[in-house]
Amino acid sequence: MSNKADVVIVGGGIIGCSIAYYLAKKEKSVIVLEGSDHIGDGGSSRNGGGVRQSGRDPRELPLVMYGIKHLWPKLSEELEVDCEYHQDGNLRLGKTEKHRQILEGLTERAKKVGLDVRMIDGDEVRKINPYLSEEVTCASWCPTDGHANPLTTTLGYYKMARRMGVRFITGEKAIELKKVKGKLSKVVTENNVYEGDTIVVAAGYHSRELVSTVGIDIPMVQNMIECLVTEAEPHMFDQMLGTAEADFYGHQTKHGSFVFGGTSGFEGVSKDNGTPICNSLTASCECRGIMKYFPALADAKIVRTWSGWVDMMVDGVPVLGFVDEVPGLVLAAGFCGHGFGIAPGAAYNIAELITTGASPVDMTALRYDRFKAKI
Amino acid sequence: MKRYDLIIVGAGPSGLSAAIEAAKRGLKVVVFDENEKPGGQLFKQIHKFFGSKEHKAKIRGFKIGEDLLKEADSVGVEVVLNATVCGMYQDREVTVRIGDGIHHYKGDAIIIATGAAENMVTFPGWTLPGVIGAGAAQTMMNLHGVKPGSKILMLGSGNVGLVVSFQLLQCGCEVVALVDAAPRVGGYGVHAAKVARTGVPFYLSHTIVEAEGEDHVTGVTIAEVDSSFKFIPGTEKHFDVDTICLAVGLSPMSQLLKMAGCKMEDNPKRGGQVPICDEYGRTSIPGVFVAGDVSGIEEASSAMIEGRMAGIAAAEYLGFIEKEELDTNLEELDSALDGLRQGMFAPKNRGKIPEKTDEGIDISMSLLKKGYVGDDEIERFPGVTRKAGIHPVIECTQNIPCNPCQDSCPKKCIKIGPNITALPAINEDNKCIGCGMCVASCSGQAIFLVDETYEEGYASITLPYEFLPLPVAGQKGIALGRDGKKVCEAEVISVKSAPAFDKTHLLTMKVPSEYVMKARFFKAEV
Amino acid sequence: MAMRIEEHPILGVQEKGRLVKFTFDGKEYEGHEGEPIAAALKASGVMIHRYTKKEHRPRGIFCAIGRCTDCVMIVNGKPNVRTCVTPLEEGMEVKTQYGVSDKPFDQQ
Amino acid sequence: MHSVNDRSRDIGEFVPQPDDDMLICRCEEITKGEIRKAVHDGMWTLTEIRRYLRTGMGLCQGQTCSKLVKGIVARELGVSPAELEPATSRAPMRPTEMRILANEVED
Repeated sequence: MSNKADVVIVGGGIIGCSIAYYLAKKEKSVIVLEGSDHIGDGGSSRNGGGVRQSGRDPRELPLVMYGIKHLWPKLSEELEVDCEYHQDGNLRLGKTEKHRQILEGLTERAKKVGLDVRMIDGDEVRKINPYLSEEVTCASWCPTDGHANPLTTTLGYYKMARRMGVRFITGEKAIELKKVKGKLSKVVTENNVYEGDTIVVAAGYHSRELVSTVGIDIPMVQNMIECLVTEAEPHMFDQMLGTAEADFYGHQTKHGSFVFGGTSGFEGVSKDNGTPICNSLTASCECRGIMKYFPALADAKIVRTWSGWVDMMVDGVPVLGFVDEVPGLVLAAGFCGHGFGIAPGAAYNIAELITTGASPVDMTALRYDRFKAKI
Repeated sequence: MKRYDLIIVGAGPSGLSAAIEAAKRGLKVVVFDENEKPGGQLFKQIHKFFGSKEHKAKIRGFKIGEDLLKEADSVGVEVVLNATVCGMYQDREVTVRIGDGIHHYKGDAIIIATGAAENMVTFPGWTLPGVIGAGAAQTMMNLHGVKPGSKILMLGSGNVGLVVSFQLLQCGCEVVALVDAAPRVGGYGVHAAKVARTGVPFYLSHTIVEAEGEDHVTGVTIAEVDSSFKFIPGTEKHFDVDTICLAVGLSPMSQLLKMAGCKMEDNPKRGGQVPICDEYGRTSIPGVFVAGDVSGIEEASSAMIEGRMAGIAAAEYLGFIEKEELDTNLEELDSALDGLRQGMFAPKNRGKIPEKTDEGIDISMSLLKKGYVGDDEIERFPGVTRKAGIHPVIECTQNIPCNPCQDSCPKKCIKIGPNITALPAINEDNKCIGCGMCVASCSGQAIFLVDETYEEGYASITLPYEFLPLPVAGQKGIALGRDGKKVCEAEVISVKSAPAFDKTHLLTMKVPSEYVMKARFFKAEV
Repeated sequence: MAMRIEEHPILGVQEKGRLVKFTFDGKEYEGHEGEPIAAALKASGVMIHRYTKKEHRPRGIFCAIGRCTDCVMIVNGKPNVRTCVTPLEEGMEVKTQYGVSDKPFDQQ
Repeated sequence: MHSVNDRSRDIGEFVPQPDDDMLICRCEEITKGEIRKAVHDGMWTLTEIRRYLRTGMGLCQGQTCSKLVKGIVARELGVSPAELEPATSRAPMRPTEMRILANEVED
């Protein structure tokens, strides 16, 4: 089988799979190379499932708004899988004055970009979600936010792209990019060489090491974040939840289980033994955090905890689009742990950019050439 | 954070054995077990163990468990029960749920001895209430004193299926059939024979077509399968049962090791996903050891030796003993383990079909296909002899690692020799005094005392009997053959019980002389 | 209580906790304190512990050692309690579990 | 492991089988047919099957079905079960109430 295609995508997570899908719809030939043994094995399968606009940086907000308006509503139908997309709003909760200030700042910035989001008080919060504790005094409320199932969505993109002829190869770790006559066209893996007119690097934190082989440095680090899930519980609420200080976030799934992500404060310094293994302190810390907001969940049983690496950019938003210095290279990485909800919008726009040279949403602010010293 | 020299997960045979050896060498040891009672599967194993003295042969499993616990206690091992190890993390840390709290502990060394979980098979109706694992049956009857059902079909003829079938009979359940898709009985022939002689029919090359019942099991249909395990139409057989018991193998419970990042492999010979480890249980993570079924499915006797090895290896790893001591200790244990891993059922012989015993005698095909040695086959084995007066008849026909019978005879009438898998033979030079010690000591319940000239026209047969109610002298009933079918009328002459027999009663019955080599079980007339 | 083993040929008469009363789906039952709820139910002939969420099929004891979680029921109002490893206490309210609720599906 | 696995390799068409409605994952009530279909939809690893269908994600966390699922997927792909990756395992080993997990005890 030929190792050449119009586009070679490095990274088989939701970003890689969804770009492949939208490119295949435009009748491009695509090869996706995934270094691990599984499709969507990184953050794509390990996140909390938020499909959120509120709380985002204005530079990336238009992309997720585009996705929520044009792509998410019909995604289950399109991918022939239940993405479990719910658009029942997002409550970002606060308990203290400091929280209120954080939330008000986020809300003001999002309003300027045209998002329907507003501050509400504790009583209104409990009208929307009666299970929240009295400690909650304020929240930002974005009714058009929601959540979905990251597992079925990621694998749904993969399934449909594969059905349309995209060649996916797992266990094929890219180790080097190679220019030919000044233009990037080759991806060297541990076993093979692949060629494409365009090379998309959507490999999360691994992107940094890979693009360094063509002299590009993406300013990112990796953080370990952790999630947990409960047994199925009777239905309680449909909103996506978060907190001002992002100490936990989550929702109740269609299955009835609650998926929560959270932090313990050790995220930036986690050791890597290759598994990745959770920190022994995090799940307990998350539970304490959740119970302060949701006392009713005290008896819900945790059945599973897991962790994943987040590709944290220096300025908190992903790096997207062509790189002038390396013709043929497209970056789609650094989603900073909130790459799931934005994936359809970002992927669609990148596919448009590759196929037409322009995208419906202006992604200039997310380009690689944005990185400048602070003074 | 609280730290121990050695943390052991699992208080079963291997975990407790490891704890004892390590504590004896000065380590501060804690053992966590999620169960309410320690001992792992030992407390469900009420039969006498095989092996030789060093393997605690002829002692019942639960008694071995009690002894291990006592020994662990005497050497200062801390055993924490109702303590679920929830996770194993980096730097040899475990989180343990005890009561309503989570505790964090670190061990300079950790031994994972979590044992095994049961495999399952699927068939229509397999999720109905009444379809249970063999382990569930054991737990219900032997730990909780509740019968798992009234009429039961057992699927699986490995040692677990055979042993549990016998236990079901012991607690008063009816076992309507013992079924296995394989063409041959998988477990020890002696275990099969003691089930078959009570009248349980064996259906080899058969499996379950369907469990019947709307809300719970009310019946089951089995059918014969061909060599590619496809049903042969027209061979269906129906049984009215309320319980179907599944004994189709075990898989190592190695999740904690995987979680912690140990290098694992899928090894069908070891029963599934196991850590990659050396013969003394050292895994890919320094200081993390394994012992028992978690590193490969065997049985409790070898698990105890593996546990001892891992405990000693951990002691050496932490500098409590020198390398020389380690080597000497391990050498002894190696030979003990080697002794168990011999014979027809040794791990190395799995999947092979022996045709002859080590002595060159043709294997009983009836035993493999029907669960009992045929009347026409039995006399070719060296333990089976005929003569006037009382003498033992040892119906031990496969090379298994076991020799308590040899030691039990005060007159040295039974010889096995240094190779404990050799078939027991009768030493014709010495005279049997009819004490019955061999009958009670045989873990396989395969020894009978026969007096061919008991009375004019009558012979007496003494057989091991572990059921209630205990028949009494003078009671009339019927004698069953090895196949569990009626042979003749029989009358109980005596029932002897003694502490030395350890709950195996010696039932002596009188049968017409011509049935002396056929009658092997007594059934009271009802 | 025909399912109880009064005397076992090897284990003898097993020690049990005192007899206590509990309810199963509102009806009064008796069992030994400290034995698993599942053992007390089994001794009383109860086979069905719950009905599954999707297919509404009955389930009961399967592994009896707390691993398979098939025997879960609503105990004292809490769903998904593994009855095979939860000790019986006096006055416990045990209910059949329908999905994750104590209400039959047609009332949910 | 990381062995190259080209997901466009031909594994043949999905052919219905009489026992496709057999329940395999008891907790999540996933059938053999669903698992076999998922393989033909490209879910070639146990991890992908689990994430796609929820096999082994229920209360028991795959303690009962993982070996069964492995056998079905291997047969469908025409490989030996040992070639498929081992089931994942995640803490906590048994379902644990949030209030208990939250209650860390010093001793």
